[in-house]
Amino acid sequence: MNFDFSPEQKAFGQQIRRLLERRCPMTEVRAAFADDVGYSRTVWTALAEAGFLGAAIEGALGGVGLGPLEVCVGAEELGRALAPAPSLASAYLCSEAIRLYGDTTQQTRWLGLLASGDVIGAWACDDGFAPALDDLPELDAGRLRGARSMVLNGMTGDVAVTLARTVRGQPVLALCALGAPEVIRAAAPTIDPTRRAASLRFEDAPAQALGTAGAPEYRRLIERAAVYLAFEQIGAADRALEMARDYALQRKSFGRPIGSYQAIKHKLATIYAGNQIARAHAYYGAWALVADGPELPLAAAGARIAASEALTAAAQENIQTHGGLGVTWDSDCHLFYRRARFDAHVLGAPLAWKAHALTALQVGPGAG
Amino acid sequence: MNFDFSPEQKAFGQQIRRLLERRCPMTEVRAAFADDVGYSRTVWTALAEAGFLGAAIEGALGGVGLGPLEVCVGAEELGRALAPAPSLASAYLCSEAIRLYGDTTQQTRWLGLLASGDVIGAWACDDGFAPALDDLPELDAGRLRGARSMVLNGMTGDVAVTLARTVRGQPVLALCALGAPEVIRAAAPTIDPTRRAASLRFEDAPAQALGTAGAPEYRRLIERAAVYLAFEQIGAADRALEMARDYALQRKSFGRPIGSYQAIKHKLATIYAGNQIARAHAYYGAWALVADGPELPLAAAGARIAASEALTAAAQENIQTHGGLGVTWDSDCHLFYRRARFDAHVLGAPLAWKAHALTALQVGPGAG
Amino acid sequence: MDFDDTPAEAAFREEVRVWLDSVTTRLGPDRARPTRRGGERLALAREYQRRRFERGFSGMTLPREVGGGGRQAIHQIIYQQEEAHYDNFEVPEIFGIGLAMCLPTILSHGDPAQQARFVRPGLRGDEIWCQLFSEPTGGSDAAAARTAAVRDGDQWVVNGQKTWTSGAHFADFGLMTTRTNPTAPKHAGMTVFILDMRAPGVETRPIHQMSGESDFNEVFLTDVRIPDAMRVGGVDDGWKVAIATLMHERAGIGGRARDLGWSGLLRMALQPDAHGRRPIADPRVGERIVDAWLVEFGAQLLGYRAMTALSRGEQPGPEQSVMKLVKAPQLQRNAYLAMEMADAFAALMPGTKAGVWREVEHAWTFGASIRIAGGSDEILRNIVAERVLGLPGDVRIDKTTPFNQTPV
Amino acid sequence: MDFDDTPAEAAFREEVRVWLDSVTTRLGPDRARPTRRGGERLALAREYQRRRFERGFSGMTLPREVGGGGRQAIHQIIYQQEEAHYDNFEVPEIFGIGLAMCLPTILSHGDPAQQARFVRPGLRGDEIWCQLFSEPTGGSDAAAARTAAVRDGDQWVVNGQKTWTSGAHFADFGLMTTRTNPTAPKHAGMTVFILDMRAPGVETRPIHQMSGESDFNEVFLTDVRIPDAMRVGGVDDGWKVAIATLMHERAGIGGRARDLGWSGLLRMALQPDAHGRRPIADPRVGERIVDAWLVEFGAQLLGYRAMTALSRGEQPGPEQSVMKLVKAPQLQRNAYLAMEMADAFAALMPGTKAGVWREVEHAWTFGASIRIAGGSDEILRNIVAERVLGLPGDVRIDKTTPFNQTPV
Repeated sequence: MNFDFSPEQKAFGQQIRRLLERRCPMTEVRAAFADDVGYSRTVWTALAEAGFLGAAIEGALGGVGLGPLEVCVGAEELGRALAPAPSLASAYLCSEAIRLYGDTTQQTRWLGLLASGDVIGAWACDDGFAPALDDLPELDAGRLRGARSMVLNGMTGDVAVTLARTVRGQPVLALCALGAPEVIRAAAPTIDPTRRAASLRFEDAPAQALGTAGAPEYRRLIERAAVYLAFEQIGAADRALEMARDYALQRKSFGRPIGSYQAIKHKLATIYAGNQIARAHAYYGAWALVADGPELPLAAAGARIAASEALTAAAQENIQTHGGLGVTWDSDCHLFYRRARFDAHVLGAPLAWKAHALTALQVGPGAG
Repeated sequence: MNFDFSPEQKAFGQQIRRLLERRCPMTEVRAAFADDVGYSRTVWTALAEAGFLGAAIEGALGGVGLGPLEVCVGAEELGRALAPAPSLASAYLCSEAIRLYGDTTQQTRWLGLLASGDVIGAWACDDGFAPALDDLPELDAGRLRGARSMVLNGMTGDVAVTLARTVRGQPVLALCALGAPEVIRAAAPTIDPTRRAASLRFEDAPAQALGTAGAPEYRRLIERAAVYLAFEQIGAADRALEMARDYALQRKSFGRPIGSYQAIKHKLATIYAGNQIARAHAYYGAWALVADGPELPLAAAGARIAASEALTAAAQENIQTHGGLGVTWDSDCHLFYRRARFDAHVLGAPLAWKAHALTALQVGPGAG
Repeated sequence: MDFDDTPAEAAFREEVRVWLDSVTTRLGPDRARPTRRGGERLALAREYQRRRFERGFSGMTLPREVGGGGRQAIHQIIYQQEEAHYDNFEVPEIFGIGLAMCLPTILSHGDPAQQARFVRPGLRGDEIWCQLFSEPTGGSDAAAARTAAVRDGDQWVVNGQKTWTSGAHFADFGLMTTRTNPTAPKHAGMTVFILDMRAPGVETRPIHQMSGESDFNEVFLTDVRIPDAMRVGGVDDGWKVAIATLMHERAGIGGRARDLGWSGLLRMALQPDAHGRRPIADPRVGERIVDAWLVEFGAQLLGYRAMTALSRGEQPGPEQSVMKLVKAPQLQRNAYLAMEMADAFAALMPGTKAGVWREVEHAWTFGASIRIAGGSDEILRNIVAERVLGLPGDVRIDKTTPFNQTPV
Repeated sequence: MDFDDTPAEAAFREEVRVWLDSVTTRLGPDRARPTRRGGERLALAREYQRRRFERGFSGMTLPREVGGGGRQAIHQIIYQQEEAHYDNFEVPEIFGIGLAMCLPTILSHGDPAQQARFVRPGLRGDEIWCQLFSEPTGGSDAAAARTAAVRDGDQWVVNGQKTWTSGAHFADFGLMTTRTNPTAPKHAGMTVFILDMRAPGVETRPIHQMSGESDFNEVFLTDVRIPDAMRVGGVDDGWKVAIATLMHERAGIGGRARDLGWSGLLRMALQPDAHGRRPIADPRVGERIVDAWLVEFGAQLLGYRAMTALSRGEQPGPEQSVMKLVKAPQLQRNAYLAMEMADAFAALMPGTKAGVWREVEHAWTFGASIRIAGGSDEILRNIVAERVLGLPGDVRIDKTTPFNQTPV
């Protein structure tokens, strides 16, 4: 039984943590919150240099050649720091799509640039697990035509992956460079300004099919990203709990620390339990992601639902523990509160994932 | 604004309370729990004498000529005492069915005996709001043929009301005296031995249509009974909360009353809030029951769901507050725990009623 | 049992309606109110409040002799119910604290000179009041005031900081708790004053909430001089005065009719998406809407129970605390459900569903705030447990310890 | 990251399996165990336990010198995992308390004579142990023992009452807390003894639980004489001993694999009723099954985390407390959901669905019990808050007050 990361993987996580403690204080998060692009170039470059962006990409293609588990431990640290970094679409979705399903030319062209942070990947989130063909842009003869309303990193990204349909009505994954004049972008405000999106119109923009990937691969990518994102979520949930704990130790009411009242103690103990359960599911998701077998759908759902519930509860009760201070703009509480909702929704909301989980429980291999 | 019972109605409730305090201590409940019939004849007779069983029945027919609101305030006291009395099927369902939908002959024959407690009414609970015709016994030429698996008071009852179908496939309410040899009864164990049931086979048993009542009237009767039962439930919920409160005041742990710990204080405050919300819904149900208008379906659903949730929580956390003692046979806690589940299920379980409520929210008159 | 007015109540309701029709305009079906800003907003509110006063609808339950309406609490509620359908010039937001909390306190605990000076002008809308009790280190404990008032002849010199003060930036006067004896236990060393908000040394700064709005202020007090004549109640005897003020507060806080509720959620759930799918088709959504209704309508019914008591001239029970306790977290859950219905696209609501989003965002941020303001969930559970169920108070060391030795 | 045994662990697992095959029988797919009663039950259990001892699988983590297995905690877990598939003659129920709690305590805190007298016979299955800590007025506070032990020469005279004692009616010995100095603060006046359960004055009565079963006993002690040689640890120094015993307890309590879980619920949900309707068609039922899975499988995964620590020879974290905290209330919710699927007919389950009902009823009653036993929900939250999050302990007056002046 070795249900844990290896010492080397943990050390990698520690390295990312120290880097973010140095480069990504909350002032950096707030700066990104308010600026035009919604992310910190400093942080992004540092993450590239630390090998995080290329962790899962093999060395020959410009990556670091570690693996998905390193991405998981690193993601936890990004979440903990509330890092204003376009990690979700660029590292967990776009890079993974090209790495797993791109042809050699596509991999050679993009992966090194994605690993170095010189290129930011974007991802169209419009579609659920049963994409509606009518919604998809059409990919024909190397040109993409149509619209997407929810493209993560749509403004800042250099290359996007989206579902498209062929002229024969087949869903395929398409890869499209965003700098082309045939791509019309418009920023789409989000509920967490440290995670940005755009709506895109492709007016016969040059694009290619991503290998032979279609709807099943699209779904698989979402499931993988759900695990990576779950690690960001549990990192953020732990941080929110620590904020609440620290405040409860320091803040006095009626002559004693509010953390000495059972109302607060038990609230935070309950959050802790939820975070631990979420962490266990995330670890299992990480295992399933590497095993890449039939366990992934259920494991990803478990990781995603548990992490979303944990961060929702932690962010919400962190505010409650902070009292009046917690609802002010100057407090960091609301940054977690926003992130909690964004992350819980962006790849599909909890009710949708609970439906996925139920299906997997009925058809998939037994849970554990 | 007069959203309350009248002083006279409250006095009627107080009278029932005092009577039950005298005649129905928990020893009486436990005796019924263990005996053959599952109810206390003493209590039943006393309730008849106090005018509870005939409260809604007019004087000319042998009743007391008060009204449904008196039944409500009385029912709360029955619930509070966990009275081992066949009130639900006899007073809230069978009597009401005959009172509202029976012809004069039926009313004259039965209502006085039901009001005096000399006759116990039974009620077949097999059917939901959309009864399946195939399940119903057939009523043809004054004879009833078929089976019912869940007849409340099926063993002790003298007369039963059940849905049946005519030879033309119409659902009708049928009235059937149970003493006839063509009625074969078998006790059906329940999860609360102070509420008994039986399965019945009707082998061409003499029976009559209850006036012209069919499926809509059946539904209306269930909705009315849901309100009466909600009053029993809030009575029981308040009593369970008081038990927990009293124990929390008296029991010490780590040198102080367990009721001085916020874990217990806040738990009981939460129960109190739930009981109050349930009480408000039950009162609205009582109003709608008397108004007898289009508000009843939603009001009954609100009363039933809120009361079921309140008693479930109160009974469950009463055990928890009592600690080890709470899970023993000798403690009264489990009697409430059983009653909570029986009452929550017998007229249809919470999920079913939430579905009714949703329908009513969409089609009915605005809530309030 | 009925929901009807008594004949006298019905007559009063009609009186109110006729009068409202004569002085202001009925709102449209969306109940949207005109937005006004700055000086115009205050001037119109003062004007409307003066008319209310002249008609006897200001300070409804205060005695006629001091300028009040001389009526019962039920009349106040009927008045509010009716006025909710009209443009009220934001009088509740601007004058509410004075009318509901400060002026009644001055009437019960102020001296005759203070009553003569302040009650009538306050009721007439000439002067706006705010309440200066909360402090940065105080939290839920109104007795934790650290703002120091030191006697200097006929005056007091005040230094300290107040927070969460609504309307401080436009108020004329404030009712303020101070610490006058730091060596006494906390409840025995407080004194209450009337503060002239324009006195030198009073500085007001807005608090930015997470929603981006600023409904509250911090008030900094630096060597502010207050005449002893502005002291309300005895020296070091201010806790009694503060409690009287706070008794009026809780009734006023809670969800508002315009907050995202079950009917708004149902409306969203019936709205088809681009593919004609409606969220209501998912019974899990339906169940949550029913849960929202159970809480919201249940709380509304509890309100009717309180009104029934008022209508009989009785004191209502703990309904207000219970209503707030159940409604506040429900508002937060309602926001979550509204987002759930948008699935992934909830992330984009500020842009794509701007109209709906305003309502959802408010429920999301205000839902978090209202679980804290005016008695947090935790404080309310304590209140219910102690005052209603009779359970023991928390172990307290601060009641007997000298204030300046209590941990901060 | 994997769920595999290390090669050494795999070899041990194989060893265990081979041995089990040689001494007992593998259970069928329903994992039903033979039911045995009274003397036969105890005799077979003793026999099987003796074989475990001889093979070195009794007291797995205790030193070989005293008769234990001399292995690591991970071996104990592997052994339990494998034995779960076999008829174990109820050894865990009968000998578990002795093996896991009493004998390790005697080994760490008993004197050499006690160790020589008790450890080996206990491990070999010759003697059965019970634990006598809980008292009627004690609740969650193991230091609240009131059972008095008064010295009389070389003996102690014991009077009092213990409760919630598993196996007291068939145990040979019991480890017991007593009060030897009632004027000292509660933790400073306790002494622990080994009680001969057949000594005059020891009377055992079963406790009837709400389920109708009797898994526990009350033990009444009237002028029971215990030789001083049976004292474990110093006079008045028993808290230290008791704590050592309790440290072993929590690990052993919690849901069992056979409790109604998500898979049982799913099976019920897939079962069509007479009209061919399956509960799973209602997404509200499906959602609750997923919720049950999230908790149950999450707790199982937490167990793997603890095992990983053990496998490395490290101390596990607070996983056990968290597992119990989330699983116990879930079991109660699972029972409710099972009943919900039967709708109105849940009221008749004892008759109509006897097979299913046994499982549901157990979840319903045991779910309520397990939220209390072995660390209640409230105590576990305190433990997590204080030991893991570092929040302050509750305000305690009983730590310094003389025991006989502490409120009861």
